[in-house]
This record gives sequence, C-alpha cells and structure tokens, in this order.
Amino acid sequence: MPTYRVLLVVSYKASARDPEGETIAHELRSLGHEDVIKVRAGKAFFFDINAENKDEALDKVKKIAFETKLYNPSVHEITVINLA
Amino acid sequence: MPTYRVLLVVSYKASARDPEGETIAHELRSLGHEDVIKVRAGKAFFFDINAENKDEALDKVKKIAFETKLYNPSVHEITVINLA
Amino acid sequence: MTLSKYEIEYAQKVLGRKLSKEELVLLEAEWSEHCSYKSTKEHLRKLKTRAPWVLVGPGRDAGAIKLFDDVALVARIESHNHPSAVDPYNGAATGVGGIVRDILSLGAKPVLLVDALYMGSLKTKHSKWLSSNIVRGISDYGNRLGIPTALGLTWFSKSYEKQPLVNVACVGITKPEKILPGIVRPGDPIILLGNTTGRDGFLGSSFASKPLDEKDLAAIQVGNPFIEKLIIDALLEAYSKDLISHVKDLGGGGLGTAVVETAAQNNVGVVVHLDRVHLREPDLEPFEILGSESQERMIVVPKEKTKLGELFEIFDKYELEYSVIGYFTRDRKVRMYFKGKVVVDLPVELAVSPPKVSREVAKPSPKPEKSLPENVDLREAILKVLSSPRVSCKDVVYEQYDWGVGGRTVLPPGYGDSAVIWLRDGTKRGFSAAVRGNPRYTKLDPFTGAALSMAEAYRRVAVVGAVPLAALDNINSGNPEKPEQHYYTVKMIEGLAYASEMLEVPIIGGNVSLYNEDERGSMIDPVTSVLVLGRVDDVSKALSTVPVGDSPLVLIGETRPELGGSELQEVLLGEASGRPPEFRPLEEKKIAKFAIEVCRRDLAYASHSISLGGIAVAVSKLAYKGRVGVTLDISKVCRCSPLQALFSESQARVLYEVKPDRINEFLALANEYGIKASIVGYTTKNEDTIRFLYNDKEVVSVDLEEISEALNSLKKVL
Amino acid sequence: MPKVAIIKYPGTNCEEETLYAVREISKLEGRIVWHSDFRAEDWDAIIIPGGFSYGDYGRAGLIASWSKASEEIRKAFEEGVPILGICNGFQILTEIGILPGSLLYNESARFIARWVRVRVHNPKGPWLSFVEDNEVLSMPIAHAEGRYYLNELREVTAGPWLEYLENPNGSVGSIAGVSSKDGNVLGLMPHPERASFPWQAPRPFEPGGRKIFESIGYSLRR
Ligand SMILES: Nc1ncnc2c1ncn2[C@@H]1O[C@H](COP(=O)(O)OP(=O)(O)O)[C@@H](O)[C@H]1O
Ligand SMILES: [Mg+2]
Repeated sequence: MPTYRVLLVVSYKASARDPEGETIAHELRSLGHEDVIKVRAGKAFFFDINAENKDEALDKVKKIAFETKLYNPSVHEITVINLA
Repeated sequence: MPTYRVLLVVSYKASARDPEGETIAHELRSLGHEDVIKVRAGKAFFFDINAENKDEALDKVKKIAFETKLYNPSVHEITVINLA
Repeated sequence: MTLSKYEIEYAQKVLGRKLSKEELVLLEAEWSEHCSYKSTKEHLRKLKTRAPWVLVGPGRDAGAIKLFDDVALVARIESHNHPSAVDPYNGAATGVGGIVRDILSLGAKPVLLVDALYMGSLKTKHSKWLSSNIVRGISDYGNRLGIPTALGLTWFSKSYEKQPLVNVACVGITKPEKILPGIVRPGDPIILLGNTTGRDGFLGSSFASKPLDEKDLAAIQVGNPFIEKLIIDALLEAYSKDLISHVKDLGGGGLGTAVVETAAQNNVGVVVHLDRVHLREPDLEPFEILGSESQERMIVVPKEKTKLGELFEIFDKYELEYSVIGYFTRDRKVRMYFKGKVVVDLPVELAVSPPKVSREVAKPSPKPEKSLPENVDLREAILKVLSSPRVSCKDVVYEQYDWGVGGRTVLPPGYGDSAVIWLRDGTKRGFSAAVRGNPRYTKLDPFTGAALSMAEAYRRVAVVGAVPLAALDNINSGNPEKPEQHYYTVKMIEGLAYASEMLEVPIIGGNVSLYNEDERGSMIDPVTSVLVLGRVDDVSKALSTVPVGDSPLVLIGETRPELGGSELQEVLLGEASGRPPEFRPLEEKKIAKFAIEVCRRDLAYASHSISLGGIAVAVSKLAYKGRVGVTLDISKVCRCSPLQALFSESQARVLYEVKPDRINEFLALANEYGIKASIVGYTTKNEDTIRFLYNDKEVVSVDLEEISEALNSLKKVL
Repeated sequence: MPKVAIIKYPGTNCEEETLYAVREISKLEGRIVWHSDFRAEDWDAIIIPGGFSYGDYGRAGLIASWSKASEEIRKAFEEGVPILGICNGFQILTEIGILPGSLLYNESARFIARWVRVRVHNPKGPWLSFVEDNEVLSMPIAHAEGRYYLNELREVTAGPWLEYLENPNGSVGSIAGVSSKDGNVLGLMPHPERASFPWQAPRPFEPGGRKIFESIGYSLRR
C-alpha cells in the first residue's frame, strides 16, 4: 500500500472563542500588520499513512481523529488536507 | 481589498525532534492503527488576511511569519497553504 | 428550560402580567438550583457558621476569617461538574477561572488553588480522555494565573465514568480592613470589566441544574486565562489605590444574576442598559446579553466617581475592555433597557425568592458487609492496595500544576499532609490547607462520610502544626426531585453540621452540586469535599512526610477493626460494603491539639495522617518518600488480626517518625493529652525494605523497589 | 544603593517573589517595571522573571520579544548591565537573541513542576560569583517549554552553564541554563527565587537559588 501525507488541523469551532488566535491577531495588528483580519490557532498533525488511495488516506485520518478523540466534536472542528 | 484565508503550520525540524508526534504515532499504532507510519505535530494558524490576490496573501503570511519569528528557522519548518 | 410551569404562573400572578422573554431568562437563572439553593437552603441553615474570627460567613462570593490581627484569609469552593463532563478541558479550566474571580470579589489576592477531582476508572478510553483533559485544563488555566495549585485530591471510581466531579477552591489573602464589604449605594455606577459578552455559555447555570444531556452543548465555553490574569493584576492595582468599593464575578446566570444579587444584598434597585455592554457579536439580542455566561467578566463599582479616570487608566494599561452599563437606584426594582425599551421590570425581591419547593427524602436500604476472603496473602494485599489508582502517587497530576509560583509554597504536593503557604511578608507566618472527600464512605453512610471528610482535613491541617480555623464544603450529589437521591444530600449536610459543631470549626462557605446523574438517571457516588484552613505561626516548623531514618515510629490513636468501606475491601472484593469507620470527634480534637504541640516543640522528623489503606499505606509512603528502610511490628498496632491492623481505616490516627532524642518527651506529651501512643517500629537509613513483624517475628517483607513500582502505577495509565 | 529592574509583561507572574529575594537576600533596591516603561539607562541590573507573558501564545516568550522593551534590553546588554532571565525570562532572552539556543516543548509534551538538582559549570560573572565550579544547587522547575536545543553545544559549554543531574525535559546536553561568555547574562529554567529561604526547600533539598541572589548583591555593591 502506498503512503500518503495528510494534514489534520484541530481548532475551536467558529462559535467558540479562541484566546490564542485572538491575542496573536491583536498583537500582530499593533505591530503594524493591519492586513491581518483574524487569526485562529489550532493544533496540526501531519500523518504519514498507508492507504489504497488519496481519498482513503483522508478518510482514515478523519476516522482515527474521531475514534481516538484527537479532538472533541462538541467544541472543535477539524480541517483535513491531502498533501501528497 | 479582498480577504483570503491562509493556513500556516509551524512544526519542528527533524533535527529538533518531535516527541509529541512520536508519542501520538506510537499510541495510535498500539491502539491498532497500524497504517499510521509517522505523525508530526505542530501549531496551526489560520490567517484571514487582506491582499490583492491569492498569491499575495500567501506571500504576506510567509513574510509576517518570518519577520515576527512566528517560526524560528533554526528549529522550525513551515507549511503554508492557500485555503480560499 | 428548568423553570417550571408553576414557577412561571407564580411570577405572573405576583406581577399581574405576563413575563417578557428577558424576564423569563432572568428568573430561569435566578431560580435555578445553582443560584437559589432552593432544595437545600433549609438544610444548610443547620451548619455552624459563626466564630469570633469569622469575618464573612456564607452568602457572599467568598468567606473570610481573621488569620492574624493584620491578615485575613478569604476562601471559596465550587464545582464545575456538568461542564467538565462535556468538555473536560475547558470545563475544568473555566471552573478555576470562576473560583479565582470569587476571591477577587472580596478584595483579596489569590494565593492558593485547590482541586478535588473524582474521575472514572481509567479503564475506558472515555474516562482516560476525561481525566487527562480535566488535569490539562486546570494546568493550562491555573498555571497562567500565577496562583499555585499546591493541594488537591484525586479519586477514581467507575461511578464517575461519564460524569466526573471537578471541585475547585481558591484561597486569598488581604488585610481584614481591606475586605470589600459588598456595599453599594443608590447612584453608584456599574462598570462591566473584561471579556466581551457573546453567545458562548448562554445560561450555563440552569444547565447545571438538570441532569446531563448531550443536547446542552451550546453552553460550552473556552477559557481565556490570559485575560483573567490581566483582570487579577488590574484589580489588585486598583485595590491598592483604594479605587473600588464593590466587585462581583459574573458567574452562573451572568450579568442578570450579578446585578440582581448585589441589589438584593443592599436593599436597593438597579438599572442596566443592555445595549451598552461590549459585545463579541454585534447582533446579540437583549435576552442573550442578559443570560450570557461568557467567562472572565466582572462588575466593578468605583469608590469615588471623581476617580473614575484613574481607574480607567489602570484598565487601559492592561488593555482590558470595559463599559459603564448602569447604576444602582433607591427603588428596589431591577429594570433593564435595550435601545430605550424596557425589557425587564421586576421587584428585586421577587427575582431572588423562588416559590418554595418541597423535596422528599427516602432512605435506601443498607447493604450488609461482605466478608473478605480467608487466607489473604499480606504481601499481595499490600502491593494491590498501593497500586490502586486512589492510593498511588499523584505526581502525574500535580507535577502538571505550577505548585510553587509565588514562592510561598512550603510543603508542596507530595511532601506533606496538607499544603503550607508562607505569607512572605517579612515573618515566618503562614496558613495551611487540606482537602478531603471519600465517596466510598459517603455512599455507605452519607452522614458519617461527610463528617469524616471534615475530620480528615481537620486532622491533616493540625498534623503540619496548624490551628484549624474554618472549613468550606462542596456537596456533590444526585437529583433532588428523587427522594432516594435527595436523602444523601440532606444526610451529608447533617453530617457536616454535626462535625463542624463538634470540632468547633465554623463553615464559612460551600457549594451544592445536584443532578449528578449519568445518562440513565442513576446517581454518581455522592461525596462532600471539605477544605479546612488553619493558622501557622512558624512555617519553618511544618512537619513533612519525608522521614530521616534511624528513628522510632510511633502510632498515635486507637486502631479498631474497621474495614467497612476500606480500600482493602474495594481492591479485594471490587466493591465496598458495611459501615465506614466511626467519626470520633473527641479523639480527633485531642489528637489535633497534640499534633500542633508536637510541631511547636519540634519533636518529630516526619508524620503521616492515616486514612486510605490504613497503616500499611502510611508506612509505605513514608518509606518511599524518605528512601529509608522500615521495621513495623503489627502486633503493636492493635489487638486484632494482621489484616485488620494493617488496613483498618480507623480515623483519628497519625504515624510519626519521632526524633530519637525526643522520644520520651513525645510519649510523655501523648500521655498528658490522654492519647494512646505506641512505638510500632523504626526507620533505618541506607536500607531498602519494609519488614513487617508479628510479635518480633518477620511475617512479610517488601522491597522499596516493589513499593515504588506499585506507588507509581498511576503514571502508566494517566 | 544599586537598583535592579524586574521587568513585567502582561502575563508575567513571578515578579513579586523575585523582588522579595532581591530585597531580602541581595539587599538591593528593586522595582517592578512595566515592559513599555522600561528604559535601559536607569538600572544597574535587570531581571526578567518567570510567568506566561502573553499567555505563552504562539510560543513561550515570542510575543514578549515583540515589545519595545527588547531594544532597551539589548542596549543594556551591550553596555554590560548584568541580566538574569528566569524561566519565561530565559525564553524571552533566547527569543530576543541575547542568549543562544531555543526552548522547545518538553519531551513529555506536558508542563512539569518539580524539584531538581543542577550542576554549575565554569561559574563566572555577577550572578554566580559565590558558586563554585561543579557545585550542585537544588531549585524547582515549572515549565512546559524548557527543552533546551542548540546545534553546536560547544558555543555554550565553553562558558558558564547549568546541567540537570536528572534531565526532566529532554534538553540537549541536559542543559538547564546558559550564559554569555563573561557570565554577565544568565538564563536558566529553574527558579532561584523559589529556593532562597530554608523553608522553601522540602527535605532533602536545599535552597540553592539563594546563592544567585547573594552573588548579585555582592557583585553590585562591591
Ligand atoms: N488533583 C490534585 N491536585 C493537586 N495536588 C494533588 C491532587 N491530588 C493529589 N494531590 C496531592 O498529592 C499528594 C498525595 O495525595 P494523596 O494521594 O491524597 O495521598 P496522601 O494520603 O499521601 O496525602 C498530596 O500532597 C495532595 O495534595
Ligand atoms: Mg463564581
């Protein structure tokens, strides 16, 4: 089976606050980076995972993330991206 | 100027080791997810940023990350992805 | 919504009109169990709350005592059980945030955080996830505040698999005359300070007043410890400049509750312009602004209106947001406006007086004590008990907490029977705190269980040399609408009342958390956490649990064959039964007085109060901590079987490592206090076994290495 | 009397006990200075105390390094003013680039607070003048990002540096603290201000941080 690289990002849902992102955005703007409208922070995990194809790799990561509680669906959202 | 969303991921270079990723990969495998070859952990920042176009948005984020040292080139590597 | 149809009708009858949506939200919060204590108020009156040194009793955001003539101690305990079941990380974190703001509300500087955690078996993925995230939540939030979490309690049982209990407490210091009296006058402006108000956490307090239901996720909120730290620093700076007359945390019920309670306590009215509140989302509706429980917000009432500029300068320095949202009035009404329109117009009195509810109690039938198997292997029993997650070392937990920030921590977690905090004021004065709770005892006998929580904390405070002065309690139990569950709540309160009366320790605050049921409606094991605070005259004399070696071991107190509800029982039979150990207040008092004197005269090197797992655990932990060998003669402990001698959880007992040259003085002192003292063994430097004798003959010996392995078993699962 | 600035950022939380040690042990005049008010020329020594400046967001010490105070600290550094960075202060000094290396997330990926012992190598300069070579000091640590990392270790081990006897966080070379070659700038993860009075140290530890405050007091008054 080939190995794929999948990026999983866990961040707070849009309806929740995100103290880290809010603080960074605020400080960046006061440093003069006024184009920065918003920052949301999160945790990233690069997975190298064996799968039949790209789509399966993505699905596997999603499933693992859910089953092993890498995120809490009641507060977090995830972004999953195929990298290679 | 339109607003673009850019994802910046900061992770440790191989030379600096990534104990968190190693631990997660190890745990996932011992839970039976043997397809997981490797995990690298990092910090993610979703930027909503004003720019003329997608490419400029990406460049702006890279520049901010470099200038403000959101990553430290001697220990970190970055991944920058245009989302929308 | 938890407001009953009857309650709505009652309010409308009093008013002679229909309630507005905003009024419904206000009453929903005010009349919830969380804010009104409607099921427990009449019982809580039984608690002893007075003593000459009590400065503020129950009723305010926190209680206070006079520690020294020039030092007041302010304290409060609270649960965050329901939020922690759904989002353990933020649930526990925001629990810490709330309790710290309560201490600030009395004008004090927070100097100690305490957590009492009751979590699942650690055998399922879910309970592991809950436990590790609860600890991480407290760590990430508490550490950022610069307040040491130097004391706690960690319990595991499958009863808490899905509904953990997270009790947190905070202790602060100030000068007695600097305690904010909570007084406001008509005309005083109200400033809302801190975080923006958003939809997050809408009506979390009524969420805590009903059983766990997965649909309640809207109440989840993310804590922001960074803002909280700025609020702490800003308020302390404003207090030092005498700029503030009243502060209140926006806790359960949000803005509505905070202003209404302040008005009620002062017999005044209040006007609030909801459209002046600084918001997170611009489109918030008035009822949402009113009921939002967004974290890290407080109302502040300035001392002099002419010095508002100075106050705002401080808030600006810390880049904190604030808005002036209203003022207090003479007319004892709560009126709220939104864009010029009246949305709330209620008598304050009505808002704080829900109609009476009547709650029945029914006593469940007791379970007979199951007998232990015959021929229990002592060695195996010792190692099994030591490796139980409840007994084994909690360093995986407390090493994630910054227990030393402030430079005041004298006995860090793991080094003493209670925490000792130095005032760091040019003297050696300080205070001590201990927290205890035992769900097994309480489930078998809620009255005795609650009394023993208090007795154990009381004893532990005394053992480090502190004079116990006050207690706070956190009652965790089931659904008050179910008589066989409400029984436990009522009995625990009665047990506390009895213990506080008998031990002469006033209760200066507490918290009741009801509706702790799992998804099938069965009650978690009820428990009362009790925090006891004591005065330390010289922190350098505080007795640790680290022995030196080559010294006699003396057991203080009477060992009886009390194995009901014991750790041994649970470890061997998988379940506790029978009666828990007896609460013996007179013995506890004598021992406390004795223990204080032992420290004052510096007679001992180390000590450990005996509780969970009996003398077997106490002696193993001493040996482990000091890396010394121990010889203990079981036959000198009591005239009962070796199993009973080693594992009985009889209360009112302490094990001491006495300084060899002071042993006679120590024994004479015990004699003088009318306390049983037996030399049961001795410690040995450079040895690495614990040898248990019976009538001078060795019956079992365990290597320190095995002990250490057993005591470190929690690390492998958490 | 020589004056010591203790710089406070939003989120700094060890400034008071540090000030207490400066006054009681160093017998120096100390003051807590808000980062944006800090000016290099007013002070004889600088301490950046521990805490969570800006919540440790992004990375410990990162956002604090954006403060205007950084330029002033650099100015003081160039003028040879003694500088001590404790825990978050150490992280900030590496972020500003005054001390080499980086402090990465602990190997356990958890916050760790415990008593440790460190061995002092090549002591030199105003912060270690009372410490002997190879002397072992006990102090508590309390950090999440304390794993010291540097490619070329010789850069720091030639000068004064601190070594954990039992590496708690995975630091390369068990490094607990590093220093400028002349010892004028010292950064360390353990907290000397929490180990300055006998009753702060539980058996079997000793209050090892006391020597650092005694040293600077002696060095400045001399
Ligand atoms: N959740 C916790 N938070 C902080 N400290 C804790 C926590 N749980 C236990 N501790 C600390 O761990 C130490 C050991 O506690 P415990 O397991 O009750 O055993 P012991 O009976 O030996 O005191 C105590 O110092 C206690 O304060
Ligand atoms: Mg509160």
